[in-house]
Amino acid sequence: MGELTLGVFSSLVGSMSLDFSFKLAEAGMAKGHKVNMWLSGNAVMMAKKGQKPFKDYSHNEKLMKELMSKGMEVTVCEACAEARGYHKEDVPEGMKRASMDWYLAKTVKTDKLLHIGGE
Amino acid sequence: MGELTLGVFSSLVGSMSLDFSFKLAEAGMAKGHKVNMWLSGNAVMMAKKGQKPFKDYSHNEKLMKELMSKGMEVTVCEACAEARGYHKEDVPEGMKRASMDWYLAKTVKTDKLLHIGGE
Amino acid sequence: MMKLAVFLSDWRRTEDSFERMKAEKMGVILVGNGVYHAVVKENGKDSPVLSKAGANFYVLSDDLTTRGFTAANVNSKVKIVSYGDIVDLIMNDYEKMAWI
Amino acid sequence: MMKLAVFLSDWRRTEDSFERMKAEKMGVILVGNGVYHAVVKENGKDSPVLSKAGANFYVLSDDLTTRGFTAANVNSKVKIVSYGDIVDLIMNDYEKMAWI
Amino acid sequence: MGAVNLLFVVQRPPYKSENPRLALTHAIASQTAEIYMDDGDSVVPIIVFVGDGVLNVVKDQQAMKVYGVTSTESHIKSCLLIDLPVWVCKEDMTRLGLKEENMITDAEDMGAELKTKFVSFADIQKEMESVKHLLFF
Amino acid sequence: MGAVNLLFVVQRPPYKSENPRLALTHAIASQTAEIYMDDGDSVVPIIVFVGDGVLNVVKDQQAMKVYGVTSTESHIKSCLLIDLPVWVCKEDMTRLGLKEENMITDAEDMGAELKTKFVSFADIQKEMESVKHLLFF
Repeated sequence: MGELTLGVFSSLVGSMSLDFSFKLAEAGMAKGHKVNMWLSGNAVMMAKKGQKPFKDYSHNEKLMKELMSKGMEVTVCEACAEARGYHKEDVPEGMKRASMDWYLAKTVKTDKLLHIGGE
Repeated sequence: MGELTLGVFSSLVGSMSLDFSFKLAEAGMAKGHKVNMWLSGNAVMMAKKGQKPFKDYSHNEKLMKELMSKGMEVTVCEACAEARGYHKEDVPEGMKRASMDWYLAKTVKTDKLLHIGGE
Repeated sequence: MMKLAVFLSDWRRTEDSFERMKAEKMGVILVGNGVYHAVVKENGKDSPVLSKAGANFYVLSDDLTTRGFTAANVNSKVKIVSYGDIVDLIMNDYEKMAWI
Repeated sequence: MMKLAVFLSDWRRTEDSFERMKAEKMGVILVGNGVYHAVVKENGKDSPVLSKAGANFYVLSDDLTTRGFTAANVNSKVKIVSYGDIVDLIMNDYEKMAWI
Repeated sequence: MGAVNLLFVVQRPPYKSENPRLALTHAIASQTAEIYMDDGDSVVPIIVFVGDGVLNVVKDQQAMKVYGVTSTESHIKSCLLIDLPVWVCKEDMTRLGLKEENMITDAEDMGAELKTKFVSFADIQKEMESVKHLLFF
Repeated sequence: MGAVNLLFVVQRPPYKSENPRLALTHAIASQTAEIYMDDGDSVVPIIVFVGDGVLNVVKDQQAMKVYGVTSTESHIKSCLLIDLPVWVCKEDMTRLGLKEENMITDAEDMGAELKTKFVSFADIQKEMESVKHLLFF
């Protein structure tokens, strides 16, 4: 079994790249891989808890929490979060906040990196 | 003097269309026009107070507040905000939350509409 | 017919309504990355945007300088404007706006 | 040379690195709006993406059906895959990924 | 003011960006806008799909089943249900190889009487000229 | 693991999206990543600008003066200052009519020794082949 790191930079609602990333993470973990996720740029929108699960909008909080409870590491970019007004107390349980160097360090040991850089 | 309504749908950090919109609103008000602003989609990111003014990120909260204090009406899409986890208590002072019909109604009396629909 | 101001805020365009739209009076206002249409000559040629027949072209000065370009780089077809000028174009010169 | 998986998530493409990149083994994985490359024939022609020489093409089934398309619409050059299959492509078949 | 006509123009494909969906939900909101308006005023929207935007109107979208998100199809049908005109550019359908049989033509399953109208760009141009405001998404 | 090479590829113009800036700030973060790594491990990034991404390297950007936001130019110079290689694709510059005199060639004003390198796409291809991971922005 291997280790897969996903770097995601897309907004919660919009390109659906976050939806893609969580479903890919789910499939990876189902196959026994370790999955790490770095959320930066507009993807730090995941770092605000209490998102209402309306059917008209992408909603990934539930799946993310489920995957974190099964061992997925999720870390969000601290500066990107603060610039958007998301503070420590906004973070969903289990999620970490760190500087970008956390992500850079992950690239060393991970077997594969899928970096989704755009919106 | 006329009335100008801006509808904006772009994220706080990214396309800089929000930066454009606030500077255009400022210029419009300087010329004596009434300016209204509707923020929907990812532009509801303006509805989260306490954004840190880092130099590496767009920061529009200060200018927005200044313009609101001079009479600009700013209303954000309530559902778009809740889907992103922004609640009533997150709203910066002076900003209103409403359904999309608020914006539709504004198009009736406004002289000009600049609708910035994309990211 | 109508008086239409079209805002272009991107450099690469994937939609083609712009080519098909007609107006008695058309203003093309280049803002954001749309300013590249005023200053970049890809393979030595003007941007196809500038060949829109009968249109008046404007470029936002602030968005030019933000990107490292100046008046000296701007195509002679295009008039350099300020935020205040854009307000006047919207409020006085055109009836409808299309940010495409 | 390398084993490279390229992810395309958009229909209109404005970058041109894809055409220039070479790999000993290349997989092109169509996800999101990239699935249109597998099903839409603009002006009766296959998407230029599918002419990338020597590449293996994959399309994500879930993203096809989300958009109203089915296996019956998919170009015969392209293999339909699941999320699990994409995991296997990443972990077993390719060394490096480029989401362009 | 009386009735003010608005043209919602969707020019991008669905799902890659939120705006086609927001075009539909904003157009539908015209139904309830009267609470903010004077007596006798109203907004009358038309929604048109042009360019790659016609891809929004492809039928049998499974977004709810796959991603748990309302499909663009469902919103288009909601428009038809409230008699909000939905127009699709024929030339762009032809260019992308889409036939009427591939498209959402009605919302009879929801009890809607109005049907999707397949029009030429010239018809859309005329509508652009006649409305008060344009809203490009 | 030792030193792991990363290639940051910027293919979009500046300001319309956050990602060129994020490419630069993430690459710069390699400097402090050792706190999360085992002794002897390190990440060694190169940042390359290709396609329309070369527009990020046009000099004299006034983003701070106009919008109060750090310019992409300033981030590029920060890379040079910490000896992080900055490469720009020559063929794409030629296509867009940009000459070296239009570009950020150094950060001497900040005391940097490293200079921007103008390379062919073939050089970039070689680098793609040699690094462990690719990060396209």
